[in-house]
Amino acid sequence: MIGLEDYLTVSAILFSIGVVGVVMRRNLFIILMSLELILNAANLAMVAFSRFSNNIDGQMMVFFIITVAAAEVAVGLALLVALYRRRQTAYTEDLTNMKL
Amino acid sequence: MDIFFYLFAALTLICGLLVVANPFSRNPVTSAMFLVLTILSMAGLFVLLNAFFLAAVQVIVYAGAVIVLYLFVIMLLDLGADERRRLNKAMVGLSFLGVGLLAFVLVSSIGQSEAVGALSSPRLQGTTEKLGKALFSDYVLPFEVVSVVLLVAMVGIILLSKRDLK
Amino acid sequence: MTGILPWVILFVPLLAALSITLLTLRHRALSAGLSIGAICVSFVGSLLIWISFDGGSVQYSTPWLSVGGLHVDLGLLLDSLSVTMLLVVTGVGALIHIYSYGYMAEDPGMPRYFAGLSFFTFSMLGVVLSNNFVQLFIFWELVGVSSYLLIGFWYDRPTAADAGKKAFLTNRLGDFGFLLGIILVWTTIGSLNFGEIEATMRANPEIFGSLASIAGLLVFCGALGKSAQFPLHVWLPDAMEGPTPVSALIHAATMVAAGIYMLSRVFFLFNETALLVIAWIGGVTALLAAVIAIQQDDIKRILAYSTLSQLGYMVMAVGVMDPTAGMYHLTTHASFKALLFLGAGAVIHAMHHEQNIWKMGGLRRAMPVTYWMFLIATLAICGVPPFSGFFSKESILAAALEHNAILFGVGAGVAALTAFYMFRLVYAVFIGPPKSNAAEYAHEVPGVMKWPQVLLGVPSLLAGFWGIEHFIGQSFASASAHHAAAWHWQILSPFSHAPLAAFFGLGLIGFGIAAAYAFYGNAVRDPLPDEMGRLSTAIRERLYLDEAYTAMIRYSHEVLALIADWIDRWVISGMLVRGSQWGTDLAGRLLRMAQTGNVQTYALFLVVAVVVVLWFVLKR
Amino acid sequence: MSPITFIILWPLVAALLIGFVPRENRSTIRMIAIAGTFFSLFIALGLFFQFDTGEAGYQFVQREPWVGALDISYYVGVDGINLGLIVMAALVGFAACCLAYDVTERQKEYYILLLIMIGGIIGAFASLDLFFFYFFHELALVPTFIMIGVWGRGEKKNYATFQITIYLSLGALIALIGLVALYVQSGAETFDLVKIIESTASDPFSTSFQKVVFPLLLFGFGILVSLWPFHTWAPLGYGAAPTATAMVHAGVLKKFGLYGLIRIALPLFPEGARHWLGVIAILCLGNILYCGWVAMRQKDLNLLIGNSSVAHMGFVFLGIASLSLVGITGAVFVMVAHGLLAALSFGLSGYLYTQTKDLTMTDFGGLLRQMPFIGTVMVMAFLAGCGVPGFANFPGEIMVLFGAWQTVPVAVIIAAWGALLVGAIYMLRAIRTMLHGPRSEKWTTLVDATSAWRKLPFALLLAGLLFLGCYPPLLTEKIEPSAALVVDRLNGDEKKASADLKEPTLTKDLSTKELSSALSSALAWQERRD
Repeated sequence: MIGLEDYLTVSAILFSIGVVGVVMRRNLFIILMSLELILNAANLAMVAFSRFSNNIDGQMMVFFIITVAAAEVAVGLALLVALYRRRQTAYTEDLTNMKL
Repeated sequence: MDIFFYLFAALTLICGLLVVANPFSRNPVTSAMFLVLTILSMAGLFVLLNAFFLAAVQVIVYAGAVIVLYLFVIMLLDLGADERRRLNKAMVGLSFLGVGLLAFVLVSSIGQSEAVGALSSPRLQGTTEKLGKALFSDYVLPFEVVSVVLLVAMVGIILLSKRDLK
Repeated sequence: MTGILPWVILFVPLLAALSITLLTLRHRALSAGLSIGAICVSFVGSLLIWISFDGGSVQYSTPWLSVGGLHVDLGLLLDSLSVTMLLVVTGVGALIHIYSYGYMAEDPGMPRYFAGLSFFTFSMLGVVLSNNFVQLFIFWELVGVSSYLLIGFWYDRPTAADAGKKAFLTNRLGDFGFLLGIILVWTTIGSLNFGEIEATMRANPEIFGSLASIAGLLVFCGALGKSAQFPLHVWLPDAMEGPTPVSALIHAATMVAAGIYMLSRVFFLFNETALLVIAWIGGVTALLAAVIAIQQDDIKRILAYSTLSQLGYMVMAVGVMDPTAGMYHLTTHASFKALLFLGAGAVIHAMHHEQNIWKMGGLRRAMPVTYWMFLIATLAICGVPPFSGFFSKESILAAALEHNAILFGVGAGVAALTAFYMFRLVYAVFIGPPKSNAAEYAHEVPGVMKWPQVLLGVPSLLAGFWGIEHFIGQSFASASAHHAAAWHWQILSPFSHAPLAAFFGLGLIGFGIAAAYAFYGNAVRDPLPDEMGRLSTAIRERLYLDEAYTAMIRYSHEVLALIADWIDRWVISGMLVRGSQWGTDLAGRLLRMAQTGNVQTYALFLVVAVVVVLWFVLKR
Repeated sequence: MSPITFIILWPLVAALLIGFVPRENRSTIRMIAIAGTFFSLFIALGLFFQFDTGEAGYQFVQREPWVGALDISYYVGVDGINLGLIVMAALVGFAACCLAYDVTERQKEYYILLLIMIGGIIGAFASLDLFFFYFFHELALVPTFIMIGVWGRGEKKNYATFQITIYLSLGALIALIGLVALYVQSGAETFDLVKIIESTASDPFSTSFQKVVFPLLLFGFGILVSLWPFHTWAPLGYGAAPTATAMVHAGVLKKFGLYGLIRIALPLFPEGARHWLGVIAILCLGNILYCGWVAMRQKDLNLLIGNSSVAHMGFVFLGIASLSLVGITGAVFVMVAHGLLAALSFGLSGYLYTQTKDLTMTDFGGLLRQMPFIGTVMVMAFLAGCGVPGFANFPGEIMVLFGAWQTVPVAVIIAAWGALLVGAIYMLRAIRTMLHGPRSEKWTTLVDATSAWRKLPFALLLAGLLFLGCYPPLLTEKIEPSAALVVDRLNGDEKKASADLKEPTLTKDLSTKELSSALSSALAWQERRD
């Protein structure tokens, strides 16, 4: 029987994979995709909790997260496009102007 | 049924890993394609959790809209394969250490939690009807707010995309 | 009427000073008139008080400052001592005011001058009339301030400005001790009023315990500064940079006398030890100043040193337990020394501000009135009978002889020196041959400067017969043994009272005059430097005391200031403040290393922070 | 409404009004500032003369609860200790606004900040609630930093701003720690200072607590007053500050620390005060003597005045260290006197600076001839600075020296040396170099203050100094009963302390009559203005 902890474990591992992507990859597009992974990991945990605690709120939350994630991706990509136009690069190492 | 869980879970994790680190291709397009696979297998997991509506949304919004957006942008900018750059070893080490710790904390706490054991019998059905009712009664205000968020995002994107930004 | 009169005497000069400063600074004659009028009112008031004075002591007071146990009154004390001083200050002062109108006629700052003069008169009257220590100290300080303003009247001249500063600072040095003495008296006795302190001391002579001498000597410090006693005498000769009438008023007749007056006023405070010290300081000052005076060339400086020397006499008189004699000499000295200064002022005026006596000469014919008046004053200061100085000086010598033979010797020697240098001055300026063109064409001064001299000549000549010492003596129980006598007995009384002192003194004076005649009777230049050699140079350089002081007092503070400034600049401001600044800065620089500007570094920090938070939330 | 509220409010209202005036209308801005402070001064003078002399308790109190749960309330009132300070602050504020014309850029902001500073400091002196006491002080303190930083002068401007900000914030924070500690430890659960003092009277802090917290207040407040060796910010900061800022800060704001010591630290921590007595006495000598020596070396007029001002603070500390009635009355008196003197001195130096942009003393000479009015006032200010009788500093210093003799005689001897001699040396030297002597060759075109408007602020401050100097009971009679209360608490003489308060004047009905009369007069003024 697959229990809550199995789903949570999958969610945790997926989360960690996403974090690895954010921390290690230099390409901003990949980083953005890794963020999606992290969000999806959270979604999975939420749905699982919702199912096992017999409460619809978790699924509602996921619904909103998906909506906001869509907005986030749109804005993030728009930013990336603007950035790429200006700097001709999508690598984090080349974008350290905020340094003091 | 268990077999489906293992199948989808494995698919999710493997494809997720391939999004982040693909030994064969460093092209962002490949990563995006594996992201689609990840999301689809996630949708499978959702179905297993009886969250049918969300599974559908996952497929439509993520696999449909979001990933298309990614591909669109990547192709628009005509990004080639990732250059191989020298890794900052200290950084890599620190990153692995940090993420490892994170995973350890998360996974180990899952096993220890007493609440997890108490909630082991699944009952909830995430049907469209149920979600729709909740959405338009209890959650109507957040629903409207989210629509504003989307509007704001839209305005922002238009503003950002204008060439001569003043 | 009598109740209000002392207040009028005190405050009318202040009123004049204020109205001149605030209203009439542009009107010369009006300002002078206000000032002169004010002091004349005070003089008349003093005369009225003297006439109705019955020998007792009266106080009028109103509370000024009263906090906790500290009660300071604004009080007026009228007894024979203060009435005498009132007459001296207002009388001599009035004449000098009038004289000033002539002397300062051409100075553009005349209104300011008269305002200062009136303010000084006010302060001096305040000192004279005070009935308690703090009030005395307040006016004491005000006297210092007003003398500072008057000495530095011609403040454009660096020397005058420096002299004013020096006078004020030296006085402050004395006041430092004075203030501590006052605080000591207040904490021990709990009162500031002279009468109450005296009563307490009489009831319990041992109240100060082991501090008795110290208390007395601390209070004496005030007199040390104001009366320019050794070692704080250095300011007085320099103070001659002020206008000559100011020198006459402040540095001859009144301000410097304040110290003697104060000593007499608080005579009850001194015990044997303190008195001995006081007497010796007086003696040393008298001798030192007289020695220096014989080799000075500036007419005003000679007079300044002679003032010092006479003040030494007076202090010595207090020290040998005869304040009456001291006050007596103060009174006579006020008139003849003021006269000497006015004469010197007239000479300087006639010589177009030349002050070197070796450029004068033969002025006897050109300025007969001035000459005769100057001669009277000179004879008086030398102590030749029957001039006033004779009586007062003899009474001091007599008192010294009673107490201490060595001090008597010093006093007598100083008398001889006095006669010597004063006649040196007279010969060089008035009698000897003219030594410059200006001296040949000098003219007598106008009446407004002449008549005050004549008026001052009267007391210089006759004050010995007025029984001043008996009047003053009413304040001191010890001196009440004297009895008034007819005037011809008066002249003989010193001989009968203390024959040794009188004859010895007279002989030495005669010797001094003779020596002066021998050296300077016809001299065109000073013969002494050739004969004395280096000693003369040393004396001319005032025995190098000023230099010693500059080195000792000023440089000690200068060095301390240097050190303090250095510490401030480098240790506190530099090391501590800048150090903490650098420390903060360094920490900032170190922390800045983490700010790579790379998003991923920040993401890593985020992850680490999340781990830590999760650890706390989930694992504990 | 208590008239005190109006004294505090007028400058703040004026600041608000200025906010609505366009920045081009410079004269309107100036007029509003001057008018606001003038009303404030006017009411303050009225308050001074309506004050019931001889009464020890608080008068003209007003209390408006604000945060009930924490018992914070807007609570103002005057007794002898802060009355003089408030009037002095109003006077200095008015003079400072009159002399603020040296600022030519961004005047609007400058006047707003200056007015906030003035209103804040008066509020701090008047507050009887710990919260507002601290709040008003910060309200006044923060504009200081901005004003020095933006409108300051000289090369060292930034360093000065930096130093003054660090020092004063640090001091205020240390004092805050002390205040928090006393709030927590008192257990009275109130910010009401009067209540705290009452509750500790019956149940005093433990001796060990007092010994620990008193130094927090001593050094925290001490840093605000430039207690040696935390004094280096003062000369530097004043040297760099624009005229009006230096006047208000040196004259008024600096006294806040001393006021805090007398108002809070002494009555609440008598044991602590006695324990730390020796330290205060030694540090105050650092102020008097050491800073006097430092002042002797200064070549810049502002640095000289700044250092001498630090030196004068030593007398207040000595007065506090005396723990005696005479000494503490003297200390309060010196605070008021020095406020007027410091404002006057900095006003004068600012007047010179606007014309020369350089205050090196040796460059000046014969100023008395060049500018008779300013020169004369300057001579008087310098003489007042070396403690000449007739000026307000003298009675204050005398009281301090007399009062401290019993407690710390050695300190008195050294302090007298510093007061009479060292002070005189540098002051007279300044007169000698700047005002006396031949005319300077460098500054030949200096202009004297001729119009009555330009003379007014100087004349007012000087008049204040002379009035208090010639007739000190005007203030001492008012200070003494309140100071007696503090001293009685210090000596643990509670019965006497409560006997000094003839009635429980701390409650509302203390002086209904005076209150109503003050109120009606205040209202009458209001009406006349409207």
